[in-house]
Amino acid sequence: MENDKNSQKIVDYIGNFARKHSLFVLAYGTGCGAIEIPATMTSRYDAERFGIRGAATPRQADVLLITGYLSTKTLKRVIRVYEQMQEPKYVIGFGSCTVNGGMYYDSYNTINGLDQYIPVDVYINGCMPRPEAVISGFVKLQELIMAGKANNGEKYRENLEHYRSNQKKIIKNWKMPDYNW
Amino acid sequence: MNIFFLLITILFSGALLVFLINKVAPKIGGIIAFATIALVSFLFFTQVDTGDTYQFTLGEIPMQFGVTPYTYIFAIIVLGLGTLASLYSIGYMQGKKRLGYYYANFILTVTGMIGIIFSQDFISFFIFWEIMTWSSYLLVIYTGHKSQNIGMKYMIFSAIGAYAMLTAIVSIKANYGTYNIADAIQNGAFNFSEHMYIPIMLLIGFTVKAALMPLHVWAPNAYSKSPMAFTSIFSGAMSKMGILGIGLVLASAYSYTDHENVNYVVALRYTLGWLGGITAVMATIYALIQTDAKKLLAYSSIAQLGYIIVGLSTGSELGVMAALFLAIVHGIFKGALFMVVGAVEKQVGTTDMTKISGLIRKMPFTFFVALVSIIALAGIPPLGGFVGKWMLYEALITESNNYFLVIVIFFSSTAAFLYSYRFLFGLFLGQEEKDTEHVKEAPITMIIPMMILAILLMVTGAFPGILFEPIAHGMHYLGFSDVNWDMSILVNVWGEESNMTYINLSIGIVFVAIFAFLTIKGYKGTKNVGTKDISTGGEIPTENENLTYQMDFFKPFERAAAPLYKRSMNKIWNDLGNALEALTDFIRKIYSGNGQTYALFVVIFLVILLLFKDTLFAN
Amino acid sequence: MVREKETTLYIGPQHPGITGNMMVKLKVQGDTVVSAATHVGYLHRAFEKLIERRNWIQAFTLLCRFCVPEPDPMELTYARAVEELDNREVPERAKYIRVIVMELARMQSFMLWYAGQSGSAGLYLTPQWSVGDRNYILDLFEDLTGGRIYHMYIWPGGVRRDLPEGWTDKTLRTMDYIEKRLDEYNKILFDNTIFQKRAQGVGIVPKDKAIEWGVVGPVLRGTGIKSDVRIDEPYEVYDKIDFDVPTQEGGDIWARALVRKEEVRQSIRIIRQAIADMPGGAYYNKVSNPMKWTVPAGQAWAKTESVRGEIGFHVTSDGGNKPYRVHVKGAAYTHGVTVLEKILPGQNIADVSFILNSLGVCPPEIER
Amino acid sequence: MEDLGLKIFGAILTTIMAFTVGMTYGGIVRKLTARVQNRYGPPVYQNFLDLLKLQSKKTNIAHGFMGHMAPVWIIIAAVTVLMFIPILNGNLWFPNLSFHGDLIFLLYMMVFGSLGMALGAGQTGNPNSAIGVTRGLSQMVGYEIPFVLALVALMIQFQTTSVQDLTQVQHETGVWNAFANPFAFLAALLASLGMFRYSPFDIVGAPAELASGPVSEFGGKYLGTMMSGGAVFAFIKLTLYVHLFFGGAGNPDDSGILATLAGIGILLVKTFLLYMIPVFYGWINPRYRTEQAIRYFWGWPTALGIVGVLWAVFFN
Amino acid sequence: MTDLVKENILLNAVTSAFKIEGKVIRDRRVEVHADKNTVSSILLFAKKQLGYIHMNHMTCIDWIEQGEFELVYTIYHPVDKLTLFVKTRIDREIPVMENIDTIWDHANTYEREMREMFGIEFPGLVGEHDFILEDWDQIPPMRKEFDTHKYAAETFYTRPGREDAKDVREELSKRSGTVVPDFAKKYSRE
Repeated sequence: MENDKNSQKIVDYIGNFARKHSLFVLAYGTGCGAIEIPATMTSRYDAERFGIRGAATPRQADVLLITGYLSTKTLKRVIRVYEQMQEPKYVIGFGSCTVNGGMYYDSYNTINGLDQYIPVDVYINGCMPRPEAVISGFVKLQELIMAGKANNGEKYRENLEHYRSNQKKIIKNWKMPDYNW
Repeated sequence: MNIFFLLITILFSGALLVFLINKVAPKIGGIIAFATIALVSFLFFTQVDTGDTYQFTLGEIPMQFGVTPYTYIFAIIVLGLGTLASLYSIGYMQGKKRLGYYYANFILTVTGMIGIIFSQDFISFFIFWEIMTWSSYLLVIYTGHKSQNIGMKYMIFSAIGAYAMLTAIVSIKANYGTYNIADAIQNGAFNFSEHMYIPIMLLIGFTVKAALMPLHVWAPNAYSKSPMAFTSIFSGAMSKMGILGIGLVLASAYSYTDHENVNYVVALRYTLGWLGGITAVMATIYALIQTDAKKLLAYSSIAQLGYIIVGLSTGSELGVMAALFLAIVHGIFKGALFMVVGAVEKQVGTTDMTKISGLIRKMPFTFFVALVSIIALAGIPPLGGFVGKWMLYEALITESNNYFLVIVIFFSSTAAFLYSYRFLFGLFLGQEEKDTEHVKEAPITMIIPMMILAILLMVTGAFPGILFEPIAHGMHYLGFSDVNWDMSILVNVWGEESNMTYINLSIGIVFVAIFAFLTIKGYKGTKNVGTKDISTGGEIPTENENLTYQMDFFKPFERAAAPLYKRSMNKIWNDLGNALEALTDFIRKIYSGNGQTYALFVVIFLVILLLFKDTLFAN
Repeated sequence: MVREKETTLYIGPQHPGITGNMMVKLKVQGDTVVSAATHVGYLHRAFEKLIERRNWIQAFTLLCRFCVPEPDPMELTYARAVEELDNREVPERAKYIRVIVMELARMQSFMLWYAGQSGSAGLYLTPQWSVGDRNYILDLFEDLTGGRIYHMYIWPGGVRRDLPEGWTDKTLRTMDYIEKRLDEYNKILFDNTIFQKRAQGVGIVPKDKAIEWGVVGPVLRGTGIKSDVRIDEPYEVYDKIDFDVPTQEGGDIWARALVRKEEVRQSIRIIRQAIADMPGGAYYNKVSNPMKWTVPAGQAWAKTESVRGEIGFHVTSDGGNKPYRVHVKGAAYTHGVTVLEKILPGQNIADVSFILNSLGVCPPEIER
Repeated sequence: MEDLGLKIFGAILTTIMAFTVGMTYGGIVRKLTARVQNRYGPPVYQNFLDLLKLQSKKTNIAHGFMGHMAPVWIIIAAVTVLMFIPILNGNLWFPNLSFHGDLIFLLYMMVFGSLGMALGAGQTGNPNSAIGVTRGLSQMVGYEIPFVLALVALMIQFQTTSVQDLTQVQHETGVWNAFANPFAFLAALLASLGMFRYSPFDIVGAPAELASGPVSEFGGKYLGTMMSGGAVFAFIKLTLYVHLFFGGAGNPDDSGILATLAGIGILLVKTFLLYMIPVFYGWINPRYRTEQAIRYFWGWPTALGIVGVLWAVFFN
Repeated sequence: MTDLVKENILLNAVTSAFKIEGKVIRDRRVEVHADKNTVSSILLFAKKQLGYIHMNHMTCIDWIEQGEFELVYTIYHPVDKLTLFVKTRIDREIPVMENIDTIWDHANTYEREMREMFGIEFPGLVGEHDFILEDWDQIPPMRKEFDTHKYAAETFYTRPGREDAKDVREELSKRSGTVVPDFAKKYSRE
């Protein structure tokens, strides 16, 4: 599918506009970065201005915030949750440890480099990123959505084998049910 | 030969034939039973007109058969449901034992009910009443020893009812010199001027069958323990025999009572109304804590009968009409629901809702029938159940001064949503588990009657006038003044209406539009997934973990309504129930505990009454 | 396999009601919990293993990440353990600064607890207020240390830098503001009868079992037992400061809430006193080259009162430039597993998240 | 046929209006809530964006036929009920079908949607959904009692069961039913707190307890459709209350464009003010447990309702 | 400093009852060294007789060179405010230790963690084997011989450019072209 701005139909434009301004963030604090999420959502920073609000279950969510390092145990849950989300879906990697392991680069239980396992739209670096950084990350995501470039859900589905092989390298006992897709 | 005799003879000989043929070819027993009842229905609806009568004498007692417009209403229920239930029995009883016993008693029960409808004198009425009781008792204990106790309880209560009825009949003869029902009414047997006990005794007799509190104790177990194919007419049609009697007595009381005695009637109305209301509430809140689908439906039946009695007790046109309409519709949907449970029992092997779940994909047609029936049961538009409920409420609000009864009924019917959902969820929704993987849809002979009933519910919702017509005739017969009815418009006395055509139209249009929209839109991206693919917080449940919420379904409600469960119910049920249980035990010590002795006992009692009627009931 | 009778309900790891990335697996019958099992490990970063690969000072970057809602007590406890091993004196001024930092940390953590507690009860107004107001305390931290959440400010031998100019005034102003706001919070949450109805008699930690189960901190004080490391084993300058340790009877959520409500007032009182009494002088007993610093062999056990209760560090040194073994015991270690599993059965599903918040279960503290 | 055309036009117009108003009210509430919480808040039209986004999701999951049907049922119930309530008293533009259904019908029709939702939620097999549904149904038994008491009080006081007639009575006498029978009004008002499901009665989808309850498994177009249904329902409840207790809106004698617009304006003002009551109450209250919520409704609201019925019987 | 009266009384009480070594570390801290078989009786004695009803902590230290695990039980007296350490050493090759979760319920958690992290077996310990880790098939990770860096490098994807033990200042100065000042150099790694 072409994703040039020129080839976007008016429907896509409207759809992207709505998607951009309505980002439901899955309530999943995977790591310590979750501590800045309340601050981002509440009065001083107020992410709801941008249409960002929480969603309780993956079915309703658009954005998966990986708030920091992922332990292998959490990775398994994250994959499951990510696969239960509905397209278009976005992933924001939050904090340096999602980029390259950060200070946990030598830990036996945390992954280094989130995008090997699930596609990441935006990385926000810092440890931990301030609410301003979080919001700027979201704004970046909004720009990508508007440009029609945030289609990682499809990418994941198309390159499922690649991601699966990477995931299976880490998760030793792959007991995932096969109804995931 | 007279048509009435012909019908009764066909039924009796059908019963005999089924019983005998069972030794030779057990498989065709069901077909014969179905054929018999179907033939009788056909003959009845084509050959019999209301007003036909036939008189004859049995010994010295003059007897009369006939069909009044009023009993015609009940004939519809009995024959319609009887035919479908016998068809359903073919599939349901397949592979079970003692088929001859079952079908013979099944036909006999229908015979009893038809006989009751035909009877225009008290003697034949009572005889058929006893045939009905007796054969149904034999079916309650069909499953064997476990149900003996339950059957006993049923019998004891039936006996109480029978004695009360018999006493009333004999004293009618003694005081008014007639066995003829119409004559007795004309002579003012029910007019509360003197012998007030006569209508009350009769009512006691009838309320036992109609399972009105406090005489309902037998019902939950008897309904749930008999074969489901039978329960569908047991609850759907046979309980209506009680309603038939109550309606007759009450209507006569309203019509023939003098002004000076009207207070008694009012008191009776209030008593019956509140008893009906309390029955409805209590049975409802007990229905919603049941885990067995059969028992849930059994309690629900009691509650629904409570509404009908409330309707009758209003004594107003709309109220009685609502009651009779509800009686028919209840017959339809409760018959269908018991058939649904029977299908589930047959296919899965249990009806314990904590053990089964997620049958919707396995048994889609059964689910459809259950859904339609439950919507009717809950009184949600646009099905037949709503029509009845609507008229009942309007009657209570517009034509009775009993405003708080409205609230009681409303409470009960709102709480009915709870058990309705429990029923649907317990059997059909929730997780699809491995242990029900082998389940298939019920056989076609079971599906057809259920489907017919479901369609009937929709038709009665769209065109309630179909049923209003016979009901209106019946009410004219009972002495109610001109009854307003329209094919598909419900009107109350204040002139407000609910137009079923518009309601159906609106629902239909929106349904088509939205369903099409949802189905077409994003068709490619829409996926149907299994019930294991749910968000469990990212965890993957292991196989032995139970993800269906089944135990103590309405715990919060139970907690909120704890006083209702504790105080009143414990007092009324336990004291009464235990006392009656004790009575059961006591009587069992005296008698051997089977139906024959009971029959003998009733006959002896009858003989004694007849012999000593002059001394006992002399003026 | 036979299907279980009770319904399994996963509270977490992805669940709005969980207090971090952990999972409480409930078996429920009706809406009553029959049994509960805590599952942790979703946040396991192997800190204790990693610290063995870092030298004594580098460990601080990891330490503060032990428990996100309240990183400072971790630093302080570790610093005190190392100081004990190294026999390092701490200047008086640093002790006062540490007390202020600790109490500020307690306050910001209280704000978070407050948000969680009222949020899990379904009141969404006060969480917004308190998390918003928490930013003012974080601003103070930012002025002082340069970081909002992770400070790495307390070092063995003192604190990393002196108070910035005007910081004390700003702190006092913030205290005044927050004190005023606390009254408003109380009106909304603690005076609310619905909250009282929800909280009273729910999640009871029995008094006779409390100490045996290893309950500490406000939870223990909520059962009526006066136990506070700041009083029992005064560290820094807590023995020179006048403050009360509130206790409540009952052991339920309400008692714990009242204890915390009073505690934050005491924190303000402590901060005001500490600022008033603060001596001048050095703030840091310097380690000459922290990167090459060795600590004498030995073992030390230090404990500190955090907002959730006692935090203990067991630090072992083999005389090298890296810690030989650091073992952390947070309050949630017992609260989140043993106590939770013991008090959840019999409770309502509606109260699970409520109890989790009230016990102050913080999963990274359990698995580290 | 001209009449039919007008009717269809009126029906479509009503639906669009109800949807727009419901969604906008939701947006305004979000904004106001944000302001109370010391925030700037999302734009007023945020709900429309959310809806648009949900409808433009590319993949959707249904857990079977009932899951697919649940939103349909909700919309059916919403639109059907909407058709049967008078939007403006006696106005020619929006008569819809308001003469062909009365209060009892409306009460039952409103349950239709809940039942569909419940069935859809049930089929997903998520225990949270089932628990949410049981809570919702239990709570419904709670608030329906005072609500029906209030309605019965009105019906017997004015000897009519039609919403249209009740409005007309208020228009003629000039006395709002809220003052004609204050007890019934209070009972209905307290019951409305449960009906709108704001705190402390938001036990159905209590996030911290049940994820999001019945809608846990619904996303994309299904959730979006449900949202639209919910918006229409909010408008319905408000309009119904306004017509029952606040004298309704619109002038039955004048169906000119100006009068109609004025009527709509009055309706909007009244409904908005009414909507603020549960919202205000919700801002400052935590959530009840289910049994506490039910007990609450069976306490004072029911007592008030009974007084209302007695008032209607004895003082009129 | 106080004269450590209470501490010495405690030390005497424990050492004389069990004939074991011990010492007063400082005020409020007393440690005793026990044989692994007597630990549970010491703990029970301390809990029942001396009133050390609160168990603060329980830890394990891997002394790989001696081939031993050292277990430290930290128990606390809420009235006397004394802390008693009961230390014992067990063989690294046969890591079996008595289960004490009958004495303190929450010891269960510590023991499950130790079982997982050090591979110490506690006979009679209930609870799932996977406590923190999931499907772990290597040697228990907290043992000293387990090299976490090597394991991580082998298992996880490493983003190019990431190298261990680099000097941040030098890297920064290389990138920005500035010179590292002298005062900063003395804090550099080597």
